[in-house]
Amino acid sequence: MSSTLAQIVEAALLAAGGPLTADEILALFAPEERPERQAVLEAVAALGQSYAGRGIELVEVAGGYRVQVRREIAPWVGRLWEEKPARYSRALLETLALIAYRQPITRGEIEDIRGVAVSTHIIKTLTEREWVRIVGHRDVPGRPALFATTRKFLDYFGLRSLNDLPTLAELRDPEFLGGDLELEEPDQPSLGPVVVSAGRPGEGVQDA
Amino acid sequence: MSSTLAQIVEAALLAAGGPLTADEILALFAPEERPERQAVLEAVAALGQSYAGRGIELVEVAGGYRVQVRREIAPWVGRLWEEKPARYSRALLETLALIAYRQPITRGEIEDIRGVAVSTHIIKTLTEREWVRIVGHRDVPGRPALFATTRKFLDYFGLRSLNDLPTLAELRDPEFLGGDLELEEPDQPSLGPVVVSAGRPGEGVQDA
Amino acid sequence: MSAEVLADAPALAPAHPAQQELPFAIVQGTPLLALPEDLYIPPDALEVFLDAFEGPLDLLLYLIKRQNLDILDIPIAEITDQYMEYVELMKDLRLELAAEYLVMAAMLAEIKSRMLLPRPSEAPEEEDPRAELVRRLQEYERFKRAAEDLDALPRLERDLFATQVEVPPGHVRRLPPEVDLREVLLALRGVLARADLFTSHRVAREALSLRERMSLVLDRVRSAGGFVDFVRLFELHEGRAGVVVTFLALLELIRGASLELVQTEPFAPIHVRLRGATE
Repeated sequence: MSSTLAQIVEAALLAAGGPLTADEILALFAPEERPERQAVLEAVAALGQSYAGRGIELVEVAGGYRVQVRREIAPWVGRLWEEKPARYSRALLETLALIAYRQPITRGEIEDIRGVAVSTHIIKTLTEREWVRIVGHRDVPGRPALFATTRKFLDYFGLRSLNDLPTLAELRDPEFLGGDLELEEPDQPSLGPVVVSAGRPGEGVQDA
Repeated sequence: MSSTLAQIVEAALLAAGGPLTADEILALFAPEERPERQAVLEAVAALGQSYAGRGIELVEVAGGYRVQVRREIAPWVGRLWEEKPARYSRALLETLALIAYRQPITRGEIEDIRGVAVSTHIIKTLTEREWVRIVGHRDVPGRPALFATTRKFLDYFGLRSLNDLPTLAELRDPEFLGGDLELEEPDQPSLGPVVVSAGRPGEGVQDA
Repeated sequence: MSAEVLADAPALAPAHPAQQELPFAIVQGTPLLALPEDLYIPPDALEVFLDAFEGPLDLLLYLIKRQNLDILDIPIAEITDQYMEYVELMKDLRLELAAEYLVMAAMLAEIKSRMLLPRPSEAPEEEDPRAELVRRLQEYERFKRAAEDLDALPRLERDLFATQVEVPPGHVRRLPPEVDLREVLLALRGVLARADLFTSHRVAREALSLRERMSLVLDRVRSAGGFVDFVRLFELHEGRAGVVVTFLALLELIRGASLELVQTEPFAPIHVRLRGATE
């Protein structure tokens, strides 16, 4: 058991993507198998010692314990992300547009309209960029969060208010955004409407 | 230096959040300090060995080397995230399997084998997850899109290449036919030449 | 990289579990494997039943496996009759039956009639009328299996989790992608084309200012601790139009179960409160 505890503690800290408190680690165990708090603390301490001389280290921060890349090693590892930023997916842009036009809106409502699940990653990206935030909760089972756009969203896109966005009627006008739209999305050939009409001419037209 | 190399390799693999190739690891070093490729491979190998008995493991997938939580430990670690992992419908999995084993394949061909229409929703989910993409069009009327799986698909399912897919069941030879049925995996149906679109070179179909 | 290095790689999951008959209903804990003939089936239930199949081939496979028949030597008359029973039942109940089921019914009927024709012995090379169906069933079955195998593979987010150790700040310059408003609008147009939700009679421009106001009001109530005096939500300098928009936003939020109005006694001040607020 003690080796399993050590394994779980390490795996959780490495995969969490952020700090974990002792309580959060304890919460990973079902009540009947839950170790003593002291045992968890000892496992964390042992883990920290085992990282001596390695590229990573265990630190205690306000939010709990965190494994991070050692400062001396960070310059190399940081280069992992230096490359040109990727483009946002169509799914993300659709989600953003729906939040802008239908706010305050729950994730479930976005999914209903889009017809596919909205990944947590998308919500996270939009909130991290501070374009979107939670403004409340709907008081229905599950109390889903209500998302709305932010001041930063308006600023980024040069809008004074949401009223500066084109109306849906304008948007529907094929002339409105200019001629051939598909040419504008060279990086996303596989996400475009082409996919939908593949093999079944006529059937996917509603997606175009 | 050698200890630093090991530190950088480990920290990079732990921080990357996804697989890294040997080339990507080499690219972390400035030209004048860049180690030999062989040294990187040895560092990776040593790292993998050092994870024996730990909660994590080093695996090789299509996209390179990845450090991941061991499957036995995953049930605990999975509790870090509130939401349950997505479950995929049979229709989606069957469509994905057909694309994986029969690529490049058109939607019409998938429908022929499954005996039912493939919903747009499924194709959309598969492309949004970036498991599947269009690699060209078949040069027949309607120019149906040809779908193939991506490296992300292999990475997600922990495969190094399509050869790692579970073996497809054999077709049995019916007695009443005495060899009229094909026993062999039929070659690509000759429905016309494949036109590979100038999509994204380099990111093409994985070599099986 | 040799395979030994990765000796810790997870073993592939064992092959799919033994093929089991698929119960289409569970009644008081007992799986029901066949439709009792005299049973009245509410249309809803049959719809669920139908949903359990991925199409006519899947239904046929089910009928074959249910009786432990060899797929290579299907008693076509029997299977056709059973298949037709399902189709007729579904038709009787006016369920929306995918066209593929009817196409298959026609194909089965045709095979059945060809099987009845005497086959001249001098033409042994003539194909068995069932050959095409058997080929299709086998082909479908192998991919049905392949899908199960695929599902059984350990995969990210369910069985495996990639590590994501953080890098101390200052060393990563992760530039977020630039986005053009046009791209966002194009994406929305795509959604618009797919969803008819927007085809309501609401005037879009008004709806948008209303939507914006809804977010503002919600935020106001929230930052005021979840409880605010009703009248304080209105900005009189906005004039009549502004007050109306705020009022409509408030009504929408109440309707959407986000806010509620509270009045402790008649003629007491009205307050607006976040519903179920325990954050």
